Amino acid sequence: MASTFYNEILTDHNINPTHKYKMEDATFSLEGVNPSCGDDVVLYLKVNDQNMIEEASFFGDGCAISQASADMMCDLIIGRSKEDALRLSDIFLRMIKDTITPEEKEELEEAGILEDIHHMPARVKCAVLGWHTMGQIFRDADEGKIDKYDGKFEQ
Amino acid sequence: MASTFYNEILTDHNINPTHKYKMEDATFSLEGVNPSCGDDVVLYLKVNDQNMIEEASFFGDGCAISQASADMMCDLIIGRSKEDALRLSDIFLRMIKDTITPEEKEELEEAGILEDIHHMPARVKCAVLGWHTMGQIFRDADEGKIDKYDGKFEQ
Amino acid sequence: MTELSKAEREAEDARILSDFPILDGSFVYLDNGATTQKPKAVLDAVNNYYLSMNANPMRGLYKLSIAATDAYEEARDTVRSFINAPSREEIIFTRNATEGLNLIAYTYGRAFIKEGDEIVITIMEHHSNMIPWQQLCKEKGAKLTYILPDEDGTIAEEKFRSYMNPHVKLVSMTHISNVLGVKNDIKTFARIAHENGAVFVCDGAQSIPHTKVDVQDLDVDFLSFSGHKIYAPMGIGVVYGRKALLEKMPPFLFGGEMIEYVTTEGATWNELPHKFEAGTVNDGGAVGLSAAIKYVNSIGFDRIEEREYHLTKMMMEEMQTLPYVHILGSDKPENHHGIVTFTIDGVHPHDIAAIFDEHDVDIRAGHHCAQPLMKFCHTPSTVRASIGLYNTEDDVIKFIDALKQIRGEMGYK
Amino acid sequence: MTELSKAEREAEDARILSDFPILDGSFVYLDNGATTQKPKAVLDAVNNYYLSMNANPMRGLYKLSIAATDAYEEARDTVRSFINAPSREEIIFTRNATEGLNLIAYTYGRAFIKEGDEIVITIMEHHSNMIPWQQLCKEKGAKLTYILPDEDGTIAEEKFRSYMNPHVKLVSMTHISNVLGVKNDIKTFARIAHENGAVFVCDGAQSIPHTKVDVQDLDVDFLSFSGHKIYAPMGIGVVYGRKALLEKMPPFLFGGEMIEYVTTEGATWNELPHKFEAGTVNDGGAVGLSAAIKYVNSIGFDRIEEREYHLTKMMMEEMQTLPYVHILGSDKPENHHGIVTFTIDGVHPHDIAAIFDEHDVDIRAGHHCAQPLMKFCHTPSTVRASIGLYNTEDDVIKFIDALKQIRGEMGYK
Ligand SMILES: Cc1ncc(COP(=O)(O)O)c(C=O)c1O
Ligand SMILES: Cc1ncc(COP(=O)(O)O)c(C=O)c1O
Repeated sequence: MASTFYNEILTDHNINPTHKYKMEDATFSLEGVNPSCGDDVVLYLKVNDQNMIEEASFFGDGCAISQASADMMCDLIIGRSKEDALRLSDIFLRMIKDTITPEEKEELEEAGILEDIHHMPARVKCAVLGWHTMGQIFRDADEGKIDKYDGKFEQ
Repeated sequence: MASTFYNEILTDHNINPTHKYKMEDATFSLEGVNPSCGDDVVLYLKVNDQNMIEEASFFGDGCAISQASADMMCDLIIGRSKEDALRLSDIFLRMIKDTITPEEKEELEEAGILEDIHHMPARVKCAVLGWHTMGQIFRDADEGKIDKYDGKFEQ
Repeated sequence: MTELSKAEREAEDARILSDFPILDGSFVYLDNGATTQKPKAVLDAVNNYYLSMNANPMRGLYKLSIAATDAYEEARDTVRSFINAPSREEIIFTRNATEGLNLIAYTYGRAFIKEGDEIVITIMEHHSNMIPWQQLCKEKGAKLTYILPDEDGTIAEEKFRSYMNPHVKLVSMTHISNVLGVKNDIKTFARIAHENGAVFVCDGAQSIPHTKVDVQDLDVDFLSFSGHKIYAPMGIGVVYGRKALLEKMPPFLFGGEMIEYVTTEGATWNELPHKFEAGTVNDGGAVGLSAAIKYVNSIGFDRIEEREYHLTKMMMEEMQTLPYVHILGSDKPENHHGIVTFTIDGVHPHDIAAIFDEHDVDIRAGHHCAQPLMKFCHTPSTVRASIGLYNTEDDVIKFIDALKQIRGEMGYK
Repeated sequence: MTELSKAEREAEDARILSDFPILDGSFVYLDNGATTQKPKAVLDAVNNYYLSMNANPMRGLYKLSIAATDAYEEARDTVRSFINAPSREEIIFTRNATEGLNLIAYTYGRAFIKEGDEIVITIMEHHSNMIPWQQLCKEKGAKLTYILPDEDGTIAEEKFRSYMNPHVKLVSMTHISNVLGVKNDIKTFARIAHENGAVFVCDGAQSIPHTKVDVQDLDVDFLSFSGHKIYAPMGIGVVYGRKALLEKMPPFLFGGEMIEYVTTEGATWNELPHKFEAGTVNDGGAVGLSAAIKYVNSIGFDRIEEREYHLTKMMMEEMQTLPYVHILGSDKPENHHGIVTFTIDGVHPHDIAAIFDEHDVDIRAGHHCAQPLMKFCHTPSTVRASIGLYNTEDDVIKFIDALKQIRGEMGYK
């Protein structure tokens, strides 16, 4: 058997996620779904007046990749500004589609383990679900379209 | 070049047909058409009280095979009884579809040259057009369906 | 079905595997419900067609085109006798089972289903035998009813009968479910549907590769299936239709070869089966399907059914010893026809399939184009292993080996 | 177009012919308008697909299925760049040109053509680009108008413009006529149609093999063509559609792969292009089409057009010396694009084709699926010689030799 893609970091984030819970007092929440796989994740963000992400969590069903990716993302963005989170998201999405520099990968911390996902094109949508949902939250918020708890977004 | 199917007997019946004319006083006439090729031939028969074919002719457009076959058929059936003509038609159709005995082939006279048509499946309908039309005339006549000059029959 | 000795079985395995060059032992192919691998005889037949007789069939007056026509019509005869259709005019070549079912809905359906009529299907239908009827009912104002099977996936005669009423004008049902593997009693249901005055459409996509399908014995009005699931190339499929119905149906696609006369005002249609085969046909595909049928016949459904049953039983018995593995549908291998769909506690189906792939075992994950059935089974998605005539005990052993490692690899102790 | 020396031409002929194993010199194939022969590269690509990556593409989570998906989507990219479509989502794989034209009529047509609207086509359309519109107009109570070309088959800009009026909502026209060989000025006509508020459908079945087709330059809304006419296997074709239109059109066939969510109540559709590709796709066929396009590109349209023009000119000049031979359409070879349809005084077209066959020259006789055009030309049927990229001067010489003997063999002195 070849080396497994499902390494300990990934499986641990899947089985014992740190940030998987419903957040009652979130500033924003949005449901992200991936119709072809059936992944369905609500992302919750608590953002303060300085546009700082104070708390991030997710809840829902999905494969290990979507779950672990969302958990690692929450790890990464908590305590960061909106701008910084979006910059990291951009790096992550470029990593999945194409290539990034070693320095950029460093910045992604554990989420960098998903680099090899481009060998599994069917799973790309799983890996990016949480990240896309975060991007959508901030876009919708900018346009004043999002309200607590009621968004739904399909990729 | 291989030996041609278009031998002198066939081409002569096509270019100089003996029986190609409109018959004004026919007992029966019926238009036979072959949609896939565009062959379109009216067959005329003058049949007396004893069911004897006194005169036979055809008129219309079509390929050499349909024209020559109709002309050879007229040659063969003139002066024969309806029953005899239908018996010969049956032999002819069996020859085209399958095989017949040498004695049977003898009976068809010149029309026997069309035996090889089964190597050219696309032309079978041309070869049998006149013969099928004759059969249809007698069937329609038996049922009282046919009137002078107004039948049309598609195979 | 005759059981073979171990040596006999191994000899047969080797003989069959040698016919399938892609199956070189480097991976285990258990996604036969999705599509099948092709024997060399099929690839050779298609190549031979293109290397020695390729031309546009029909109407050609030269030798090559006549050879192409003969090859095409020979393929039609092969299909006719394979499904025991009364006549060759009842065999229409399509692209796949999906197109065939749409053809029936678009032509028979649009011409004969009226407002207030009812169409009965089952909850276990593949989307291809569900959405065409949903659309038709929406367009016509007709009602679509779904038969719900029992827990184990079976539909009892009495249950079927309870769905009949004078409004039911059409019943469409899969012969074998692509998820549950269960075989519906088409013969009985078609008889009851006919007594009720309804036509009966059978989706044969999953049965054709696994069991003898005789349209006269089943007495169905329509049957649709795909070549690619029975070891033929992609891009060719078949609709069988009862002649009396095909004759009164309007055509589906319009164009070359399906017409008789055309004027600027309108057109008349060619005779059967050409009326339903518009445009240049897929002669190479038909030749491939004919070769595939001959290959299947050369092994024989007796052997195919025994082989597939033997492996299904072996696979299910092993799986049933694992408490965290749950098989959908019946727990009896004879109700599975080579199709075993399952879940593993705590592991998402996509991850299961991906880990199987790391073990070089190819199975499918997802909703298997049967979302309403998934919902009925209370599971968003599942994984499916499906057996073909070339699978061996060794394949099952490798499958079970991988299966046993999955929870561990996913971090469960 | 660069003219080659005799030696250069012969070297090119030999190089090309060596790519087509079926063309072994035992016959002359001049029925390319009906279908084409396949280069070894195409057959090898298809075989390679089945021998190393065959699986049901889409959704597969194992390596084989991913390879199959990649091959399929690579083929889509090849087609996209070949016709210079703006995006890959606009490339839909079909079975053939006929299915593509029906797809457009069934979806765009049924959704957007209304009672009182007018559809404009030409009298030179192939039945596949005529009957779908006849049927649609009949269903909708719309009007179908036929543009009549000039004697030589051409349609002048002013004539086209005279058919425009505010009711015209759709124009469908062949790029190159399969009978007259004339090329319509699609770019100009599409512009005028758009100014008139109509969408423009182009039937590219006969142009795609012979000339560069650039959907952005032509600015057409839809294009349909068949693989088998451009050296690809049978059973694969393409519809290009402008994204904005494809997005608002309902789907055509319903079933697997074209859906997003399905419930017992209804379904939502997958994104483009999958929305229009129901059921298991013809991956092997798509791979074959991709290889055929690469083969055509490797020769280049510059060379293809020069070769075909050279032979058309040679053929027509010889034919024009025979007083009993009559060529349909223009007397200029540059208006024929390799297609030369003709009659011989006193000899029925079926006999002409049959005698050509006795000389081992393959040409087509009949109405060429264009009965209304035949009527317009006052001839019930004709014969057609049509040139492909592999034809040579030697083929034309054999064709002319046979042609000169026909009347004699038919008994004319
Ligand atoms: C101009 C034109 N349109 C459409 C078609 C239909 O192509 P197909 O039969 O491959 O569907 C043809 C082929 O004969 C053609 O020549
Ligand atoms: C039961 C059933 N019906 C229909 C289909 C559709 O077959 P295809 O995709 O070849 O059109 C399938 C294949 O997945 C199937 O399993």
